[in-house]
Amino acid sequence: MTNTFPYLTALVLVPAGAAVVVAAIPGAQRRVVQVVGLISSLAVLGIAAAATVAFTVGDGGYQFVSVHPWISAFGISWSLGMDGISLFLVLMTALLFPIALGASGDRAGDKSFVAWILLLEAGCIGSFLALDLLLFFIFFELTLVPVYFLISGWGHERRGYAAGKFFLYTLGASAFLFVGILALVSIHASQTGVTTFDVRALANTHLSGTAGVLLFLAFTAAFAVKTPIFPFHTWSPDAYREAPAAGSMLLAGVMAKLGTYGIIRFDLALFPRAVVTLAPLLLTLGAIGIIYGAIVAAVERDLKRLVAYSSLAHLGFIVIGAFALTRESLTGAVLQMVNHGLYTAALFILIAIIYRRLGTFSVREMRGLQRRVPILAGVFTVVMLASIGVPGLNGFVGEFLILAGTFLTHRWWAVVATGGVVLSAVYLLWAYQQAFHGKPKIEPGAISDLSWREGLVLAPLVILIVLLGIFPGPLLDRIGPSVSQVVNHVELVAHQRPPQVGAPGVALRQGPGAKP
Amino acid sequence: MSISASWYLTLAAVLFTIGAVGLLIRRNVLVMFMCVELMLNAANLTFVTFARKLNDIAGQTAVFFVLVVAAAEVVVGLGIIVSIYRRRLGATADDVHELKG
Amino acid sequence: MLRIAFLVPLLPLAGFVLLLASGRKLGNPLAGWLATFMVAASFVVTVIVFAGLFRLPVAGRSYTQTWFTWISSGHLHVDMGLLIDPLSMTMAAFVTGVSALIHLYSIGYMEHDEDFPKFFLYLNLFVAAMLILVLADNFLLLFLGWEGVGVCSYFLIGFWFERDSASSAAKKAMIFNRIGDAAFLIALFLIYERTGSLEYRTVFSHLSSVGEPSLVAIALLLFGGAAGKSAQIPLFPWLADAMEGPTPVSALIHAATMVTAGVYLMCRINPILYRAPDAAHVIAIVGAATALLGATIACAQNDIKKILAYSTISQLGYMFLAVGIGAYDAAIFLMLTHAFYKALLFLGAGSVIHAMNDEQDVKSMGALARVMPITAVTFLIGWLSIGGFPLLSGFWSKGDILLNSFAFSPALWAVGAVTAMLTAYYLGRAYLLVFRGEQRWVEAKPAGAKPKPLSAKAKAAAAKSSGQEVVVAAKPALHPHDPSWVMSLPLVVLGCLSAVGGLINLPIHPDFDFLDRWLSPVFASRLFAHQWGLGGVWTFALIDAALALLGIGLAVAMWGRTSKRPTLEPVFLRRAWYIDWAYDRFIARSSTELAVETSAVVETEGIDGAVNGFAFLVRAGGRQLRKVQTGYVRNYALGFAAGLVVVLAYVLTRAS
Amino acid sequence: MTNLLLAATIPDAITFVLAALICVVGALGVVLARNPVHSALMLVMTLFGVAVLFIEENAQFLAAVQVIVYAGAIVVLFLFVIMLLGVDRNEVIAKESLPGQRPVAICLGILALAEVLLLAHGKWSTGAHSVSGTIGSPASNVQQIGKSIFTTYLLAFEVTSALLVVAVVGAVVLARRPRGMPGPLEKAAGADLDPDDAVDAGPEPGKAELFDASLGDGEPDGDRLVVEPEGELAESEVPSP
Repeated sequence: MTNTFPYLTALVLVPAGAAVVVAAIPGAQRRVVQVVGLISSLAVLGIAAAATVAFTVGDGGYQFVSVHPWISAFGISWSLGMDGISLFLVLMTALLFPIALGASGDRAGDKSFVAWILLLEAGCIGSFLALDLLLFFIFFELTLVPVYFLISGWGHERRGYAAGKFFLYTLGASAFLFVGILALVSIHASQTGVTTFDVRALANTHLSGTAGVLLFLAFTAAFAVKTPIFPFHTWSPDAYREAPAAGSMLLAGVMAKLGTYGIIRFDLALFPRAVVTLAPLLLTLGAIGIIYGAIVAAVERDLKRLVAYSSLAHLGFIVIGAFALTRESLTGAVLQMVNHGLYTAALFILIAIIYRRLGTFSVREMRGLQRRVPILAGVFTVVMLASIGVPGLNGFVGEFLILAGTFLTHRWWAVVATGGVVLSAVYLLWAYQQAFHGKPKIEPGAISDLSWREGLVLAPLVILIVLLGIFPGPLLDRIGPSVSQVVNHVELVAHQRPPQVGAPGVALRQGPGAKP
Repeated sequence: MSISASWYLTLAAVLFTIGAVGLLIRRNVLVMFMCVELMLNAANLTFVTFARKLNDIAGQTAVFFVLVVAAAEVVVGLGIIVSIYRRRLGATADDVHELKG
Repeated sequence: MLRIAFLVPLLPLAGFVLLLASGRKLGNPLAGWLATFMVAASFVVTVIVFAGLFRLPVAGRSYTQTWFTWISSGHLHVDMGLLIDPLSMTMAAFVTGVSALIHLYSIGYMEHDEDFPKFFLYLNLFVAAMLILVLADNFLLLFLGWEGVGVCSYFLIGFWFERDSASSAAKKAMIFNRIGDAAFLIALFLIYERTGSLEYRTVFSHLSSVGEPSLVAIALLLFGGAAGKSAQIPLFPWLADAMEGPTPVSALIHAATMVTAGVYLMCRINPILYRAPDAAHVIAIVGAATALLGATIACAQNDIKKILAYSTISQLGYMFLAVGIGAYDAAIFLMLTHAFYKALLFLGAGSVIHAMNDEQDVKSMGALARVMPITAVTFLIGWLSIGGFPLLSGFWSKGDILLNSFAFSPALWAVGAVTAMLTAYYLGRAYLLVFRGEQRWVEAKPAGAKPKPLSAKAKAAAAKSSGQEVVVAAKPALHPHDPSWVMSLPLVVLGCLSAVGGLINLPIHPDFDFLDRWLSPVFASRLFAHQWGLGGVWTFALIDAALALLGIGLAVAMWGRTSKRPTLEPVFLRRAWYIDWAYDRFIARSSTELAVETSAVVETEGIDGAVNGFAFLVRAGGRQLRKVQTGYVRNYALGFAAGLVVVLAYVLTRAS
Repeated sequence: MTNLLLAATIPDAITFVLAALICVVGALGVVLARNPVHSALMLVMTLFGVAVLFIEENAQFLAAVQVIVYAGAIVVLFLFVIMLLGVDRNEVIAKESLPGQRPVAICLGILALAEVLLLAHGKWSTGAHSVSGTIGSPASNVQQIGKSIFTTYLLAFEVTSALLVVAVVGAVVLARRPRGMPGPLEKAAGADLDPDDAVDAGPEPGKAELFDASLGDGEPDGDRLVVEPEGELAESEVPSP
């Protein structure tokens, strides 16, 4: 734990600083903007990779913790920490941002575009790392602004509507989170006399049943909209559809994980009893989301909206995994967050590549693409199969762990969710057939296959999709201990009553690597 | 023995009300301004009365400041009126409603 | 020697990777030879491992090779590892063997296809997945292979993706398989919940602590998965459509190997079936029903590949019947022989289709034996073998099943017997229509030679239908001939195997039933094997032979000379009992309508409508509130005054 | 209450009653006079009444200031503006353009007055004594106020001076006519330029047009009122609907 290099602070500040630098470059220097943006995002990836290497396997607690007092009067601090749950989310985020810049083509020379992207990266990484609730909230909200401008500035036809809907919907839901945070802190302060926003301390707050449930609902409202969980999802098809390629892949790949991450990090840690009480509700919503998203996706003609609805279904799996409260399901949920980020990002990039060639997202206007762009079709197939959950590719491992774990505690939900496995094949195969099979509409030579640059952007994703499907061990080894701590904490608090008030660090300090 | 404070305050209340009603029912901007002056005077009277009643010179000091502010207000207000009139001949308060929602 | 077992699935996988990297550069036919070589090498390795296993003492014939940990979380621990035991090696041997032959055949069959390298890419991947399926040492890895072959099947059925029918058939196959897979997955969850593991050995050793209802559920759910993969009732319709794929694919995937994976799975879980007899009975009944259903439909089909497809469904039903009654080794025996003769029949059909320029309608063929002798002879062997002609392989394998099913339940035997007779009949019909009878196609003139005229009957028929003189040019002229050696060689080899394949398990003497003894460590005492006396065996052999001859005779009597007997091809059979139609009408179409409605009503009007409705309310409220902003300063002042009155009233209430 | 009034000395009571009458009559006059000039004169009357009351309450300095500043300066300013703009015409008081404005206003006024008087019945004078100096001290009223202003309220006093400066500058800026812009009387006389038309003739109807009131170096474009905006102290004009 005695690291000299402040990995986490650097992870947040480097992209934020780079955003400022990019904003200061004269707009005409497109090449410079492009290079600075790409290099700084790659630097973040490097730092994240270094942190992953330095990460101690087997320790489920927070590592590289960095705490600096900020507003000490209210116990607010710049408090960052990384554990097995956030580690790979950060790594995935750091990977997807340079890819997003690489997939944006000429836009990567637009200085405001690049600056917003980098600011978004800072916000996302900060959200994954923050241990201070207020700091988390700030980062959580900070992500909205860049996305709003990315959609409204570089989006497609109905960008204004989509951007506004996205912003207002998520911002409105976040209000509940803010109130919840303040209420929780004040309850904690009235019990201990200490005003703090530190999630580790707040986890020991004793909440009455009603208060716990209300706070849980307040927190979950924000996370449910952000994720999105059925029925709070309708901003997402519009936002995903209208956002530029980088925006869509970051929205679905990274930002959706802010919601599910919030559920795992904060809901489970802060309100274990409410979680146990309300788990059936959230499990039901997750299961409905799986089936419902698949059904709606099955009739969607627009590829981007289709992926949006399929995301709804896949995120439903993650929600189920989180609330089933078993080690397997929770590990699967965390893993699936990473997996979903990878293959959804790849899907959006592929759709953008098709759009660049055909100028449409509608599968009706594509036909027989496999004949004209075989390599693109092959990559699309692999990514699609990962999304369907074919074993050997990454989507399966997470899905299987989630379902197997959920089956242990909530059998029928798992059975219903398994039905989603069938449905996901239906809509994706249907879309693939419409777009890639049949007699080609386009003349030979009218469109080109993947360029080397597009291939370079897609390669890391495809490689990871295959690799993580066969060899997910390194991830599971690091996620496992942290997940065990969360599950232990929930079990400990939820099943003891009356709970011991003020026992410092009871739950979060337990686990394989903890001191006695 | 002088008149009890209640009388002064009652008078101030009456003056204030007259000023307020005048402000509400007159359309001429200048007259509305005068009504504001009436209300300010009512307030001043109250200040002075309480200064006497509570035996505290601060009430009178406050009146001094009110006078200054009133003077400044009249100056700016009349400036605005002049520039409105320059554009709209014979404008009343009802003619200026550009901020209609 | 067992250590090299990892090469068995790895060689085809390496072939896949090589072709992926450089398939286009290798081109036609080098890519095909590379793929064939890899599978053949895998076959050689399999034989070596097989021999190594054979040299071990009977009780010790099981060897686990663990590669690395695949998934480990909570109590769940799944390895990537192989289980080498008699059952898996039997499967691996015939999978690699038949695959190698079909790869070889494909080099000839696909020679004109522009996606030649891609075909072999998929084929190699398929073989690798199939080998992982049979060699896996745990359920999850088996599932990986299971899905892998499903995906390859999807690719290969849709290989000619520019045809809409092929593309739809591929999708249909995948979706039907996914339905079965969902059941499979739930079975895996249940196994994990009850036993805490997914590894065969651990699971089977914990079975005594699992209640019978759970075991029945597990067995039936796994059978659900098997029914999807092996095209059993109710998930069979996809297999007939799957014939849209190239014929070698039909031979390899949809006849010999992949579709038998379900049977393999059922044999693999024999300890579970043994403890869940109710589930086993269900499997037996479904198997028998499918066998009969497939056979009846096959009687009325005109597409040569569809005949074979329904025949496959029927034969698979037979295997499940055997599994259900506990005669696992009989099931495996039939699986092996079926792989030989059905692959043979498909490849023969492929040769015919190839020769006839992609014509698949048997009614447009006829009298091909004259120009395609090798194909005709091998096809004949296949027919007689599957029909149960005495001493050919099908006679022994089918006889084994019928023997045991009679001891188990005479009703099941009766269904099986009728099916056996029908099998001999419908393939006879196919053989006769294709290779015998009158010629219903136009032969191209060999250079300088006179065109061979149509036979008189066909001429008359054609004249009757068109009402004028025969229009020779109406059908493209053909020049059918036996294929090149790469295609003929597999036919001959498979023909020989079909003829003598029964030798591996002759019931006439305990020394000859090699397969039974070889598989005995896997099934042990759980096997259902009624010990008939020698007299019983002979009686059944005679009955079987009689049934086969009856079917053959019927076929010859009915179809020997004519191709038109509408009464024998009722519409409901030609349309497969309307089951496909019912699926389409009542499930596919109504669920599509449901989805459209959901999207339009629930999503757009309901959920999104609520969101937009809320936004509309806010906007409408704002529009109303706007009116408060009159712009009249005196109105605002009135508001002040009202506020003053209210505040004073409040102070008043507080003061008094 | 009557006895309280009577309890005072007779001259005090007479002074108060007279001054109060003057105030109220003046106030009513301000509100009810149709001519703004009359209103202004009535305002002077009220201010005098209030000044008398100030003297009565020992606020001699304020009384003097009241007369000098209010009556002498502010009201004169009013009159000056009235005369300058030529709006000394009678206003039609009988007609009220805003529906309901008048009755509601009167009702609210009566209500507010009643409430204040009701409150008066309770506790008029609450509050604590401050330490800023007592009225009863031997020093004169002017001395007391001066001491208070220049010690306790020094900061407020200084800020007030800044306020006055700003007000003066503001008034100058606001009232100054941009170069080339006709005064209201000229416009009325010329009648060739209706203000609304002028606005409609602007480059983009509906968009706010800006005057440069301070420099006005934008070239007047014919009769158009539009001047290039300089972004300084500017006033927007929006066409009235």
